[in-house]
Amino acid sequence: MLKAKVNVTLKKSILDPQGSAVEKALRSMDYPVHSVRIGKFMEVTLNEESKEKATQVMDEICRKLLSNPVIEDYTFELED
Amino acid sequence: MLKAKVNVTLKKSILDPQGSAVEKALRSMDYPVHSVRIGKFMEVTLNEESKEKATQVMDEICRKLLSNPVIEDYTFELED
Amino acid sequence: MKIGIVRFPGSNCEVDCLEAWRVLGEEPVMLWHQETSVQGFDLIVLPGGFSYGDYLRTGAIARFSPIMEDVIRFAREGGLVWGICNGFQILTECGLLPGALLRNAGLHFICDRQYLRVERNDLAFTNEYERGQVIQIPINHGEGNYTIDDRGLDELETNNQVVFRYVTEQGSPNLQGNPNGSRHSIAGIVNKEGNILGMMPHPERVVEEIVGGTDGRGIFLSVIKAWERRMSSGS
Amino acid sequence: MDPKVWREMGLKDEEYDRIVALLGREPNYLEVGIFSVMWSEHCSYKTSKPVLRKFPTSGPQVLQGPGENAGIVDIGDNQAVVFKMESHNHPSAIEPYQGAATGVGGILRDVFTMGARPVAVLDALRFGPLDEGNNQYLFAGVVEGIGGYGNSIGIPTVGGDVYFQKCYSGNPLVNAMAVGLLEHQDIAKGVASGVGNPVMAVGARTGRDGIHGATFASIELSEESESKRSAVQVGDPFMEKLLMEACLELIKSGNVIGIQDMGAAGLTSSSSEMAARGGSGIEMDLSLVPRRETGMTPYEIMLSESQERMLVVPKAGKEAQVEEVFQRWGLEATVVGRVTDDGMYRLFDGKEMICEIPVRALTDEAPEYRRESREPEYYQKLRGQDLSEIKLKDSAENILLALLANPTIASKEWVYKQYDHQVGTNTAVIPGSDAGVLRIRGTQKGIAMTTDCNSRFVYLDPYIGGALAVAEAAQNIACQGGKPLAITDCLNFGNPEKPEIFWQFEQACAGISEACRVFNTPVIGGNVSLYNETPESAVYPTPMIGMVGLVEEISKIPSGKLTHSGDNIYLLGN
Ligand SMILES: Nc1ncnc2c1ncn2[C@@H]1O[C@H](COP(=O)(O)OP(=O)(O)O)[C@@H](O)[C@H]1O
Repeated sequence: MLKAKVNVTLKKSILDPQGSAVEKALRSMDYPVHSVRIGKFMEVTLNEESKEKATQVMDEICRKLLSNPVIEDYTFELED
Repeated sequence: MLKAKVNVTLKKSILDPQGSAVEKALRSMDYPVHSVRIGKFMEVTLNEESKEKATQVMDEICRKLLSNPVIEDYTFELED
Repeated sequence: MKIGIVRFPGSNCEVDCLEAWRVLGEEPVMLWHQETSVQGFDLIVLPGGFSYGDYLRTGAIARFSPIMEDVIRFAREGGLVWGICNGFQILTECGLLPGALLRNAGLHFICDRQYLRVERNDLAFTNEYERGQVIQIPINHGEGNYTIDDRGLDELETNNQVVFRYVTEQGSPNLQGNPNGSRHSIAGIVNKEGNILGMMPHPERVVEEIVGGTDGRGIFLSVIKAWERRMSSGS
Repeated sequence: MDPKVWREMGLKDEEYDRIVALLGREPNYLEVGIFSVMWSEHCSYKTSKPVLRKFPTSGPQVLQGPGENAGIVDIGDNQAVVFKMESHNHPSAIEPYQGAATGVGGILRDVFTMGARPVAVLDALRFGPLDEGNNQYLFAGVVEGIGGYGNSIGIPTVGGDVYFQKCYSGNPLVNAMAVGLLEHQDIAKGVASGVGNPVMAVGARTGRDGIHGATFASIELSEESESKRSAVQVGDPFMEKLLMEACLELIKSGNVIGIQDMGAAGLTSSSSEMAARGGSGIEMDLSLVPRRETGMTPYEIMLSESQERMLVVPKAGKEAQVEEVFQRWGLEATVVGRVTDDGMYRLFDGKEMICEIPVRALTDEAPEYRRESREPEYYQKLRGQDLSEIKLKDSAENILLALLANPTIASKEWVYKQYDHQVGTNTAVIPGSDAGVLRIRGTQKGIAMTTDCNSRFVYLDPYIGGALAVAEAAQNIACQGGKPLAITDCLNFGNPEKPEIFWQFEQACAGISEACRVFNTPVIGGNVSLYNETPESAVYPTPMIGMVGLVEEISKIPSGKLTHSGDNIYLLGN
């Protein structure tokens, strides 16, 4: 089994209401916060031993299901 | 300014229905998926130059606001 | 009776609460989240809604509203605090009540009539109900799935802190009667002292027949009665 | 200028020539952009206007007909109901959750900008069959998006309808209707008047969202539209809730001359329409517009469709009061320009003037087309069919069961249980009946509301189908004890440049008009969504009707349920 860690983030120019709300809250609590962006973090464990194949699979499922390419970008990393 | 990348995950003992749903969907699409857990990924940019202070601040806001210790764990990393 | 309803940015049931109290003859005061004192109130209501959009986690940001510091003090000193839906979520976020509310097991938002069983009627909030009485109260939430660790759950049950449970029409707290996956079908709990109630269902939506029923009146009337008793006993 | 520029923005060559004639010179890039959105079908109604003019729009109950952000009808006791329906079809096809959510957000703004507190939302939805393509994904996403926005802002969704039909595969229809309540003296309008009065941008900051969304809504969906994805906007219901409370408070204060939502074509359409209605000119300095992103060009600022923004013209000298109200709700309010008296639309970037157009050129002078209309071949063919030759293929019992299992006919509980239909504690009849009914607090009255359209009927006979949509709405209102007052519509059709489609459009509107005359329900507002086509085909003509009726005595409304065994059942009508 291989484990992949996926970060899904909103594209730069897309509004992030969650991030802005948290940003404002932290500022009003007097933390030195410049900006906050909120996305998703996922851990996917694959029944797959080959790193190469796993990379392929992950790329596909990230594109197809885990992120919405219209508004989001993704990155992932395979763990050993 | 320093940027921190934060991962917030549900504690192991807590059921993750969203993760299970995605897991099922991926399996039904015939991907070799063993398990999926879904959490949050946040990018926080701080008006702060000292890494030490930034670490302190991040630890505090992760504990206080960004995660709920009853159900979640967090990790963060400062970027250069 | 002096009742305060806290209005957070994003609250949306505060007016419904106000109107429900009016139906039962009380005239509550709206408290803006930026106020800093709840001195002199007999009851503080944290209403439903989506405070701060419920972004990040439900109730997570509201808990840091200026008014909450004094609400926490008020609650710790024994003042009556009642959190409905988002209010319950805020109460768990600030640690006045144990546990947390997760996304519904079915992953969908649910708006529905729901049967509840009243588990105890010895509280300021429930004296007008019978113990074991089954009532119908609307639920309306996306994140009402109550969770707590095993030890915490044991403690809740041992201390008799579960006030309302989701049940079937016949009163069974089984899977079928549980809309959102809450542990032990928990719909509402109190703190050990019994002065802080948090519940996901919306009793303020059922105090008038024309909009769906009157099963929710019991809580409002209980609070009024408890207060009247306290007044007449002069304490 | 290179013809590619205006063509890519969706302007025809002859339209460009008309612009040059109106200005007496070549327009610059920004000006072309402004013309292109203002003259898009979505904003100018250039194809539909001649047809829409034939709708009956007046009546003693009508306080505001078409032409404002939403129509208004009187319900007595100094109270009035404001309502309007709008489409968000194309955005929902690309990003169902956000597309539907921002559809709800937009229609709510249209209602509270009139000074009314929104009290209900309805949603009329059309999808392709659930077992085909990504229709399930679209359906689930749209429903979640409507709930996500409405539930959060705290306006109950009390009705709507859902159909599944092949023709909507790849081009779903997502129409949202909002209903609001106000007292007569609080009616606000989208006008900019009074020389020297300030123009203020309030609410969310401007980002690069949905640039050219209005144009995008005016073309057919294709592979290419996938790449025009910057047209997707993300909704922020929390921001909208604050904006709504702040705007209602501001309007009550009496300091507002005019107010309008920045919807499709954002700052451009709101400012030019407000000036046109006021018979004024307007000038704005774009460097003053609060932005979310850095490095935005004037073009991007003017065409951005960032959500949750409004344009306000307060009385001169009241700027500080406006700012104070918005600040209390945690929002920004910024003076970005002022009203002038020379009928010109002028934009500045700091000191530099970057656009100068007569206001009327953007609005009244927009082109109008009389499209060719032709009866489609299928129409006579189908009419010639002998229905008596159609034989049942199965037993009546099996057919009944199959019908009941059809998603279009089956219970819609899965949909409306995801919507908060009770917040506000006024919902006397929840979804699942013929029409949603709200009581009006402090009175005996109620209002009933519904959306209807059987597009198969409209396809088979657009005239009769259009009339039937109104009739069905009226029946639904009547069954809940309401007297129909007026309608709003959302006219979803294919590409009107095809004569057969335009024929459907004309016929359906004529049918609607006739029915509205019969029921005495004038059309007080609406929306047109054309170009609902995929490469394969156009959708069925779908003129969605949203109707509101008055219930005189709320305590007497029938339940719509069979409650006692042994009761007689009657069939009324022919
Ligand atoms: N999209 C929707 N949103 C809210 N309510 C809906 C929706 N679709 C259907 N409903 C509710 O379900 C009722 C029944 O719907 P439907 O089965 O389509 O029957 P009808 O043809 O009588 O409208 C509607 O009148 C409405 O109250």
